[in-house]
Amino acid sequence: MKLYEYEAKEIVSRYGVKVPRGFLATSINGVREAVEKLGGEVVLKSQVLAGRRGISGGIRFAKTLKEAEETSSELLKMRISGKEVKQLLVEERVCVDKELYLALTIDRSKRAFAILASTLGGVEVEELVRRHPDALIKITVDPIVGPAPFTSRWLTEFYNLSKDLEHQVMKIVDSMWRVAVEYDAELVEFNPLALSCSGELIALDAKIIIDDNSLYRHGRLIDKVYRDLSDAEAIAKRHGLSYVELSGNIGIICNGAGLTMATMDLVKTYGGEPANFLDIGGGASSEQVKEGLKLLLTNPRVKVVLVNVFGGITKCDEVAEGLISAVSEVGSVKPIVVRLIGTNDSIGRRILMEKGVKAFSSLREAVAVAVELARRDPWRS
Amino acid sequence: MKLYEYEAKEIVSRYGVKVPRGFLATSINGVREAVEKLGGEVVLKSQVLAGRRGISGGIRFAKTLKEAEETSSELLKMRISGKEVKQLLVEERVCVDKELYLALTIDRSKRAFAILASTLGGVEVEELVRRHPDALIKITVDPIVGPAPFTSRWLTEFYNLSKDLEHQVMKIVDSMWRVAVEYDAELVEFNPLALSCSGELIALDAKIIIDDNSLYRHGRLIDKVYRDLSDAEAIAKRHGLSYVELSGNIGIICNGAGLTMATMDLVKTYGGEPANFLDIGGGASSEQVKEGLKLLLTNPRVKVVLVNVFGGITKCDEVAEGLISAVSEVGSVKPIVVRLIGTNDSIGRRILMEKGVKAFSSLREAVAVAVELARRDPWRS
Amino acid sequence: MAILVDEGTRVLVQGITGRQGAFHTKLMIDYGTKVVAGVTPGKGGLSIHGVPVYNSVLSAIHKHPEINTSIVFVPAQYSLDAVLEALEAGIEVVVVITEGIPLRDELIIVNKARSMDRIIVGPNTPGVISPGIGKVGIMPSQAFSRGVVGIVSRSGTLTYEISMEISEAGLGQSSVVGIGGDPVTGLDFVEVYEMFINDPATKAVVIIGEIGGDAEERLADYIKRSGVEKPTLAYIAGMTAPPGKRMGHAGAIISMGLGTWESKREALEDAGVMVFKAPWEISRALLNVIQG
Amino acid sequence: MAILVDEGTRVLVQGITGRQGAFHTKLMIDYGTKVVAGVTPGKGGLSIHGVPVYNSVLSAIHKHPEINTSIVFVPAQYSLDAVLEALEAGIEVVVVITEGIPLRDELIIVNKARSMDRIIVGPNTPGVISPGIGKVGIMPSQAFSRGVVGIVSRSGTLTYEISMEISEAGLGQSSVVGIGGDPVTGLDFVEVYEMFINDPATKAVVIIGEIGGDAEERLADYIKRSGVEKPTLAYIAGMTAPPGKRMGHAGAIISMGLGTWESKREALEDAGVMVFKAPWEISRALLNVIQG
Repeated sequence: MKLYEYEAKEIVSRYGVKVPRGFLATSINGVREAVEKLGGEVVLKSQVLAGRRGISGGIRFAKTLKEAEETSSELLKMRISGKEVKQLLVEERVCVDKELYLALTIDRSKRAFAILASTLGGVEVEELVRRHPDALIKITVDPIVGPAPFTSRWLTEFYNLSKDLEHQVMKIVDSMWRVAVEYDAELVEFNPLALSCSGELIALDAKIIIDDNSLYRHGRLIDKVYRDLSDAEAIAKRHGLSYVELSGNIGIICNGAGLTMATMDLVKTYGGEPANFLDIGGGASSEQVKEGLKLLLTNPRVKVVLVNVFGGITKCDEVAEGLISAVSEVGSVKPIVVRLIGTNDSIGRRILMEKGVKAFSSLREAVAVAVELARRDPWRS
Repeated sequence: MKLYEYEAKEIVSRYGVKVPRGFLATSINGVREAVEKLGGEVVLKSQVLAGRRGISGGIRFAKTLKEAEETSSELLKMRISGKEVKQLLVEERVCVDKELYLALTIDRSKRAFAILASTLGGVEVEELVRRHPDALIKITVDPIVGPAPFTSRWLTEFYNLSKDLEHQVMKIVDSMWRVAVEYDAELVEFNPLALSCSGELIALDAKIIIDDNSLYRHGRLIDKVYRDLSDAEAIAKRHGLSYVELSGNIGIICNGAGLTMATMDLVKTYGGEPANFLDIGGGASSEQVKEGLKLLLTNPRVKVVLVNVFGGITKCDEVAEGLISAVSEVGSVKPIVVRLIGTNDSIGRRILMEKGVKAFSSLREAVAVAVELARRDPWRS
Repeated sequence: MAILVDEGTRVLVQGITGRQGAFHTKLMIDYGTKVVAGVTPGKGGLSIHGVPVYNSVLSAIHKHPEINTSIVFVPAQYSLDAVLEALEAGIEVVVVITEGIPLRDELIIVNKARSMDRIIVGPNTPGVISPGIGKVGIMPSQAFSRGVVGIVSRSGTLTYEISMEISEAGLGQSSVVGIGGDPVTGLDFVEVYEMFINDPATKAVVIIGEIGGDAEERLADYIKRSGVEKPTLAYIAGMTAPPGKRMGHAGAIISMGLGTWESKREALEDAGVMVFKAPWEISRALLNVIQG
Repeated sequence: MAILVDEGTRVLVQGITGRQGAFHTKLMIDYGTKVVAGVTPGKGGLSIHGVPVYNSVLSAIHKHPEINTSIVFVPAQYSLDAVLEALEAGIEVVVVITEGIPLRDELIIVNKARSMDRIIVGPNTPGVISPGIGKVGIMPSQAFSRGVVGIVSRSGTLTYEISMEISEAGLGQSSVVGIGGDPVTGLDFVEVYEMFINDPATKAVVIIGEIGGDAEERLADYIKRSGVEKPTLAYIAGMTAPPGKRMGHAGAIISMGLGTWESKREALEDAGVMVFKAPWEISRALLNVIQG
């Protein structure tokens, strides 16, 4: 679960990391109050859980109160990566000497947390990793000790900072580690971490991602899980379904993450466009299947639904029951292509056949038919 | 560094381990006050840093105030393993159902801390380990997690306690671990850990040994290092010498722990009795050598001193200088047998020769001569 | 021959009294697996499908010292404890079925097992099956048949899908190992692949990967460096997955621009591995490779 | 051939500007060891006996990627950091001379190195010498000469004593390894012994043990189980040491009734190792064993 920038900053500043002075505002009035309190030039930062806020114009500077009001009124009407901007973080503008990148994340191959740092702060991390791997350094964190003192020596050298900043670097790295441990964060990132003109290291941006699997031990955070989900995502989550929206028109329901991805890929390979990823998981009930299918049937962009279930723990008859009840509840006429195989597949097929739905046993055929159906002109078929 | 029982109990009770109510007393008056506060039957426990207090009669029960006064007056005149009894821990007597053994210590071969438990509480641990290995269980502690919940399940089963005590067991084990981590303890031991008649687990005795190498990070403890040392041990420690008193009459000075032990062993093998272990360490100064030798020359039990130095970082001329000045400062006439070899040995031998001391280069000869000298009747030689 | 699960495998089921644990205990026994004991704290003394239940792994091992493998069904929040218990009791192979274990807990158990030279399969794995010999896992037996193809996978149902095709093609599997869908796993592709390389019963290896992380890239690197020559085929799921989104598995996410389908395909092909775009192409290609 | 230190050894000295570090850097260079760089934080840019000093292991390795071994002289309270730094920088063998490192710190570095498949020699060790080839340690070179006897020891000067006798007997040493005098060490007797068994230049192995712990007993157990046949001789110090007292070395203490001289002697003799009561008996016995 991603935290908002202002939440992440609130947490890390409690752990001793310096951040710019700032206030959260949800209205022009709020912005005005914040600007008055801060005085001087400000930064207006859209609070949305999406990357590329800067490039999308979601982060703006304002020299005067008037400018701040005008700009924030624009921002509060914006959408960034499809998300409405409802909150702005109004911050003092910091005089910056140098912008750095600093993150604490999981190094999968070393099976450990690692500090990731780059001299190119403010650049998208994807670009850093792919285009400037030489400007990156990775330092493993010992799980018992946390970041050892050498970590700050290395970073200070690597960043080419003066030696008297070593102590500040150590404090920041140590804070990141404590945040990661105490919040079960899988990412704590400062991009950029700025060296201010007055020689302080300040986190201009902060990002924290909490490990979803750990949320049960973080009571206060668990309520936040749903807040940034679309309606469909929230419904899916509530029913224990894994759901990701995509941009195509072929709805996909499968059991198992790998099979679901493979089905999406096959749709694409056969010339179609998947509308979503929807994994009902192992041993899904007919209720879960019903709710999953309803999501897709009620999505106006979905033209055809492709169901691909390999029964194991999941029983094909349960799946068939769920499909039938979803269709009857929604009253949809969208075509549904079903491929059922494995546990109780003959019962499942019979149930479907009774409602006039033919279930394939061949995945290839099912995919081909679904893609073909999606391609037809709706006004002609 | 060993802590006194009362100190160990104070620490562990701060971490939530139950101990009997009790007060420290250094006089009969103190004992009287304690008994009055406690009421009822008491236990009088001599506070000395030596094992086998029970067998030596250092732990006594008293039913009445009068009995307590009489007994404590005896105890306060006692010596246990050569140590004067100056303090008594006066405790309420606990009604005991079962006596168990529980310790947290280093498992060298696993390179980890381990819980050690036995159903035979109150027995000397040496005897447990050697005679009743089947009544022992060892459970490794993960350094990141600490004792995992299964630890208390295992212990409760192994101790054959009722399942509702699992929580108490977990709390104790967890406390031991926290004490070990926060105090750099190499041993935290409860022997016995009692199951009281009212169903509580109570540490009747508690022992903590702090890792000497960690004392620099435990400001408050470091002052205690000297308090239980003999005068000679304190002097040695202050000069950076490793010194252990033994019962023989041949004083031994060497450089290096292994060589010192080997020299002791050779003395014994040749029929002599070592009076001590004294390791001047690597690269000792003539000052250190002098102080070391003075310790032995002023020890009335020492009849002969055997010096065995293999020069490496240690320089034989420095050693020779130190020996000469010790003899002249103390004005001793005790025979000193010297074996010098290695760095600057010829200079060292010359220095000694000028004072009429012949230095051997053969270890075997030196040992033989020292043992022979110690054997001579002092009234005849 | 087979890897990880063989004739000597003696299984302890941790969390045997739970719905999943009890259900799969039955299926494992039906498949011929030697399930000798189960553990659920507080439920000692029960019997599940004829398997005695103990309160702790300690007492189970005490009564059944032949146990060498455990399968863990306990809920995510107790898995750390359960796996530490299995390791402390000396169990050599611990198959962790449980999904949703916190990452920090996984890091602890996975590193601990490695430092003790023990094996964790998973977490979040369907387990291991050596067709005709036994299974320590939850996969539907009917998709598998005894044969010559070794399969190592990050997925569940997709593996059944591909295995079934291979079974139908008459080739069958020597062993099928799910390494698990989480970002951090006990065994990785390289280690299982090495086992297959050393297993004479395995004539070819199928890798079933997915986006996220660099497990496939590391395998490619290993194959290149070691120059092993067993025919190796791969299918990678997630060609159409968008960056920054978790695709069902905790580990299936393209983050920081790493772990894309394209990067995995390139790395594997560069190492001489045949990468296919449809699951059903694998069995055909295997027939060519194995039968010439 | 030699173990741990050979012709390919390239050394980094951590704590090179300290009194001990600087002194032994000179002695190592004089002995022919390839000391390529040193590190003392804050002292980068200096040169010690011609060896360039860096602020961090990172920058030292960056300039001298050939470094594969480090020797640590930093004070006990900074050793944890120094060793973690060496490991993170990828150094393969870390020889920790420092005495007095807290036990908890030792447990951390020693376990970490093992899980990374790296080697820590020590802590509290005189180091390693492969006579005629190089030394990464503080032992007086004159006690050693190139030869056929492998020595592994928990002690310093006692090792020089016995080595000198062996040198004087004309046999010399292949390599001499101090595993360190602390209760917990990176390499233990078994691991070094195994290296000697696999080293064709080593014709016989001498074990120099002492009371405390069970390192000697574990070696005896290993020798018994593996049935190796290289002639093995031992000397154990501390026959007359009383229980419960530390004899100089942090590890040399008989506690809980474990680690007595008698227990070690019995275990080793039971495994077919000749145990001697005087250091000088070793070289004579070696002559018999090696020259027949």
